[in-house]
Amino acid sequence: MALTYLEAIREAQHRALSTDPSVFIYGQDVAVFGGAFKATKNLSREYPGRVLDAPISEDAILGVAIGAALEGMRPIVEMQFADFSSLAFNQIVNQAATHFWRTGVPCPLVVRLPSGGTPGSGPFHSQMMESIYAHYPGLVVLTPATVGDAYSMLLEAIALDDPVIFCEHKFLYYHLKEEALPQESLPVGKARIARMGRHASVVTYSAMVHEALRAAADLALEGYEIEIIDLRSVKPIDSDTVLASVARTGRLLCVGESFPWGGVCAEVVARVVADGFNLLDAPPQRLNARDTPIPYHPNLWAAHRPTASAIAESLRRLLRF
Amino acid sequence: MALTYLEAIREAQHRALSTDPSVFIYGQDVAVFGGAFKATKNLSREYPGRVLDAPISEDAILGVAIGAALEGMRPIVEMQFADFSSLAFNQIVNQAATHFWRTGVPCPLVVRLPSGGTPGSGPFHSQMMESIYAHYPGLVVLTPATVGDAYSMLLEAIALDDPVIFCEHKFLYYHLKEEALPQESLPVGKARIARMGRHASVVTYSAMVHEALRAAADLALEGYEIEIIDLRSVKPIDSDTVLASVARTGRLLCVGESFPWGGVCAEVVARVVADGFNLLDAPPQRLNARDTPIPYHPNLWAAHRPTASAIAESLRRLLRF
Amino acid sequence: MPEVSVAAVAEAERLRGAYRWMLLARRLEEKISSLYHSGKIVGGVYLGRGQEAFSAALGVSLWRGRDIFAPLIRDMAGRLAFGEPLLDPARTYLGSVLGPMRGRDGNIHRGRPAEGMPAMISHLGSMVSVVCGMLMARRFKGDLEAVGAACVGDGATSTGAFHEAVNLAAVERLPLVIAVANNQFAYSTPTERQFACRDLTDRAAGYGIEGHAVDGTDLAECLMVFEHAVARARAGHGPQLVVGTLLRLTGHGAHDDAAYVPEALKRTPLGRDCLERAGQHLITRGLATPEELDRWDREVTEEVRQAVATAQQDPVPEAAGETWRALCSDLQP
Amino acid sequence: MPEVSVAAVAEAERLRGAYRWMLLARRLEEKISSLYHSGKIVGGVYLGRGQEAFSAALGVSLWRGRDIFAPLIRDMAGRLAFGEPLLDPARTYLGSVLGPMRGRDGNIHRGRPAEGMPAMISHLGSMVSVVCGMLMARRFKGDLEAVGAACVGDGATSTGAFHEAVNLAAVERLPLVIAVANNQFAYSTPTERQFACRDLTDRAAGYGIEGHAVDGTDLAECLMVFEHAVARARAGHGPQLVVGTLLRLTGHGAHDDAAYVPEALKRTPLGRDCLERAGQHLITRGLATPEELDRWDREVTEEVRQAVATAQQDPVPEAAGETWRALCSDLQP
Ligand SMILES: Cc1ncc(C[n+]2csc(CCOP(=O)(O)OP(=O)(O)O)c2C)c(N)n1
Ligand SMILES: Cc1ncc(C[n+]2csc(CCOP(=O)(O)OP(=O)(O)O)c2C)c(N)n1
Ligand SMILES: [Mg+2]
Ligand SMILES: [Mg+2]
Repeated sequence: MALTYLEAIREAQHRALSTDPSVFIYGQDVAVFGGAFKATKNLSREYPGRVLDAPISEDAILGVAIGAALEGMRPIVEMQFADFSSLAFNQIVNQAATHFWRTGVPCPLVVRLPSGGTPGSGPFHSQMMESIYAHYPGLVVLTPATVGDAYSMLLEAIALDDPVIFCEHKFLYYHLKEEALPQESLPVGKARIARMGRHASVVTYSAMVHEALRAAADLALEGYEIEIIDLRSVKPIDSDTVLASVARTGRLLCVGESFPWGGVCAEVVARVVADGFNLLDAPPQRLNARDTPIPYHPNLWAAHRPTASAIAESLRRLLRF
Repeated sequence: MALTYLEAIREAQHRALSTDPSVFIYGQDVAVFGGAFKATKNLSREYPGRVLDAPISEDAILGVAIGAALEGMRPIVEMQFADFSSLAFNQIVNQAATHFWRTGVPCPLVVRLPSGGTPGSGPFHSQMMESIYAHYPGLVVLTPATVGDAYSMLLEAIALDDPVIFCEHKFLYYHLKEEALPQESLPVGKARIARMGRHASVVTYSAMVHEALRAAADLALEGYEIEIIDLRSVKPIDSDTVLASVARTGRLLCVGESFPWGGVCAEVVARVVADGFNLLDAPPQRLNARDTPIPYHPNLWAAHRPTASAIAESLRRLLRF
Repeated sequence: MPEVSVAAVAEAERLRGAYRWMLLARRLEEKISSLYHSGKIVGGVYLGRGQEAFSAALGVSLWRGRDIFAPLIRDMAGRLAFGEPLLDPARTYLGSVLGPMRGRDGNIHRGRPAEGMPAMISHLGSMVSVVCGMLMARRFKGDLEAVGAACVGDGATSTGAFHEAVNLAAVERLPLVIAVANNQFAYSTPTERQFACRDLTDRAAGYGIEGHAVDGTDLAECLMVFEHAVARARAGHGPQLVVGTLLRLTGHGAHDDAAYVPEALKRTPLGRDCLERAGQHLITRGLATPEELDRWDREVTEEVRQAVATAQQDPVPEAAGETWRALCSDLQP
Repeated sequence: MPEVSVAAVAEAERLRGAYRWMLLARRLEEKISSLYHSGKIVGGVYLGRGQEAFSAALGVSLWRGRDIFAPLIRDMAGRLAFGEPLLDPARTYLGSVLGPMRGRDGNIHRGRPAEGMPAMISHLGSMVSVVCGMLMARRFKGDLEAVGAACVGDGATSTGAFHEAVNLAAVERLPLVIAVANNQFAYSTPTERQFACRDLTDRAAGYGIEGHAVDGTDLAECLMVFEHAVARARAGHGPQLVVGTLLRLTGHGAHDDAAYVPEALKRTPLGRDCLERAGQHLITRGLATPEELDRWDREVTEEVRQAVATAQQDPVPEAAGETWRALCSDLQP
């Protein structure tokens, strides 16, 4: 009985609802319909009154989650697409993120963001927003890349006393399957070595982990052993694991699907050079999406985001240095 | 007749209104009242019908500016505080920023953001948002640090065919004075060497330029010549000027007032190490505000943002390396 | 032959014209839907089935080339009626690089902003204030006659963007027509989970604007109401809120079977097909013959066939040809 | 001595109680204002002068310790009436580290969210949905009795956040009281640049909720209306919109001379001082003697003096003592 990444997300919510009476789910079309991607399928039937359809009011949806969290609930908000969280931006970064620091009262909530590109989705149904939210103090930003992490990290997110932005990747929803849910898992805040290597380190997260793994497989044929670090959480970033990898390989490529200016890759590079400058045998490099909105046509989209072959190309340049 | 930074902003708007009939100003309390900071003082009287008070509707204010821009106008929007632009975030990053790329029709508008900390202003009247907007393709993000730049860059911003986020620093409004407005000025997109030096480069922008200059003056007493680069524009970033400076000094400290995760400083460091790795004699460093919301009490605020003495301290560490 | 007044002739022409746009939209969307199901469409498909009367009536009530029309996801009929070339939808749905968005954006997001038809972003409610800005620009430039129309659904009325824009339009007394197609659902969410007022026209007084309710399945009524609303807006009476009551006769998107729509609701008057009703109306009132309607059907079907055939021959976008520049000025990022 | 009914005694007590809170708020704010002008206040000062009746009436109508009260920038009277310790404002304005926000946030942003008084963020309209969420949490936990009140100004009604929250509250039929203090201005912007409806209560029908208009300068009327609205909300009749009409008898902030407020407007009934009116009312109806009012005045003035004196002795925040951690969990950023 193989489980997809999407089913793992549903299972995690199922388990949270069944074990913690303070959990509820709020979002557009999450109840009877089970959500635009079916991540909450059947949950409203199994947990009547705890999975509620919201009006098209992203600001108020977050406001509700925040208010409920202050009263001890643990709301899970589903945004229909990550891109629409731009309308809840104020409540997330100014209300949820600042609340504990300002008042001493925690604001435990999870915002699920169906993120990232899929062919034909265009500029407003493809965005990655982890770099925006991670900029703000007070938020935890998670970017699971595997079925197991989708499950265990979502459960951990719900249990955390801080507001969590949970960036799940739509491209992985149906593609990615695993045989069973994990019994154990790394804690939030720890990166994972997705593949061991010694010639270069690729630091990445979310769907790009899989592109990077494919690139590493290609380069293995050319005799290079590429280490792949899956950050898992982009705020906090596990600098130790990243630095340890760079210490082994001497070379760093950071890959992200989001826009190139600033963000996760810039942050990782800036940390590595500040604390591990002498570990580097070559200039650390970044590979991101292009600096334009995300194109709708699949031909353009495929050239907009980093792919296995683009990563392999960047790695070859890095290895030649 | 000395002119403040704030008066320069008013003068630039005055001049734009007088020379270009397609310019108008829209924002809360900008008309008779002349704006919360008086940046539009008297303009509604001098240009009747072209300086309009808006309701408390940041999303719609930006929508109006975008619609008007599509029809060939050149709106200047004043946000009462940069922090409230979080409510116009969607219109800015998804509508204004993407419009030219999607349709081929330009969207020339300027959003003036009274930015940055002043004592006692607290978490919601002190924010720097340049790192957020610069992340998005399609926006130009300007951060003037001098009276002359406040004037000339605002005029250039209005003339540009792209949407411009104009981050003016409230701490400079009244403090900063110059004898006359500039006749000539560097174009948008070019950084400025604010002080020449040879032992280390500080790359910074906005109010931090002045803190950095003070730190450099201190270090001069200790025998160090610190070069200060004022980025002026954080999107685009003038990498050439930055790299040329690092080539001269071999040492880089990047200073920003915004939150530490990601943003301008990470971007600058990542660019410098990618393209100028071999120019560096020491690990490049960053200095930002602390990773918490901006405190209200002046005692805390002073320790939250980088100051001349914190910059000097960072430089001393960097020089010792 | 009995004498007929000029007004009656004009009304007949408007009805016949609007009907033909409805028919064209219906046939085009049927074609797109079938192409979608055979995997030939690039991107998502959202259809206006059941909403053609409301949409077309608005489109024909506006002045082509002078007014502003901001369609939403179910406004194929209104777009065509307002003057969108048939090739625009054909090209965008089929992924041609010659469409107005050049493959960068698609389908319902297409527009021709320089010709009064903004290109929508997905975020519901966001286009209403853009139309306000366009109208304010017209006013600045001395054009006091142009009207702007913004289309939204029942669900979009819950957005902050919608509220801010309508309120602002009222303050500025803009010649804005807000067309709300209340099709009873926002995706799967029924109106009782979306708002609690008796009728969405009850909102008009709260904004200090004029409100109009209309049976959205009745073309003649839609035409009358929209012509009236547009005329009021044009005459300086400020924003006009027009709420059409109807039912979405299709899934939210082509991927959705709309199993959540109760059968009983489909059998109410809301569930009537506006296209059939309009055809009947034309025939009953003697404004068209069944043969004429059949002929139009053949004509529009052929128009659709040709547009699709052309679009299918078109070149597709190639990454190599892209500039990958989002800025319009020559600043180097 | 004439016989008096229990209800009359209770009403007298409510009026006297509310008046005393108004007086305390007025004297405290006068003190803060004078400290501000001598440079002793940390941060900005926004005063509720002229709005004490409206605010206090709401505060006393709620159940302390059970209900929820989300004040805004002019609700000193309501806060105190709802149970905020006098030391909270004193400490925040004077920058004590012992205030509820510990110097991290200040003044009007103070709150005690664990005791039903959320700490506002500046972004107007944003707190209304937070109260909705608190009420939904109460409902989840089986508390069907608690009422939540959210205060806003006329200007905040233009925000998308306000609209989304009120609409959502109506859909969920939450026991929410929305108190709109229409003080004729948002900073310098008069209501005619803010909305175009005849009266803000016209919005109620558009949300499908109950609306109440009240003369915000009349304490007795405010008390009656708020008690009624709170009771309706508590009894399950859904959200209640209460709009108080009054005038801000001060600048927007202590820095603002409000030169833009027309003199003529100040001389209308809107410009009456609610505190004076309430005092007169108590005396005229024989519910208090002038001597009593004077005594209360001396009492509250002394309370204010003591609170300020205490706060002035308090330690101030020191950077060295700060954790500089925004996360509550032990994750290491
Ligand atoms: C702000 C925002 N939130 C969510 C969505 C996702 N979404 C797309 S269409 C839709 C339903 C729209 O309902 P309605 O406004 O009634 O229009 P209809 O589809 O019925 O024509 C939703 C929720 C969106 N596009 N924008
Ligand atoms: C979203 C947002 N935009 C702008 C501001 C700046 N601002 C602070 S108070 C104020 C006026 C508020 O007016 P109103 O709601 O009528 O309340 P009043 O001050 O009259 O009590 C404005 C514009 C803000 N706080 N929030
Ligand atoms: Mg609908
Ligand atoms: Mg007001």
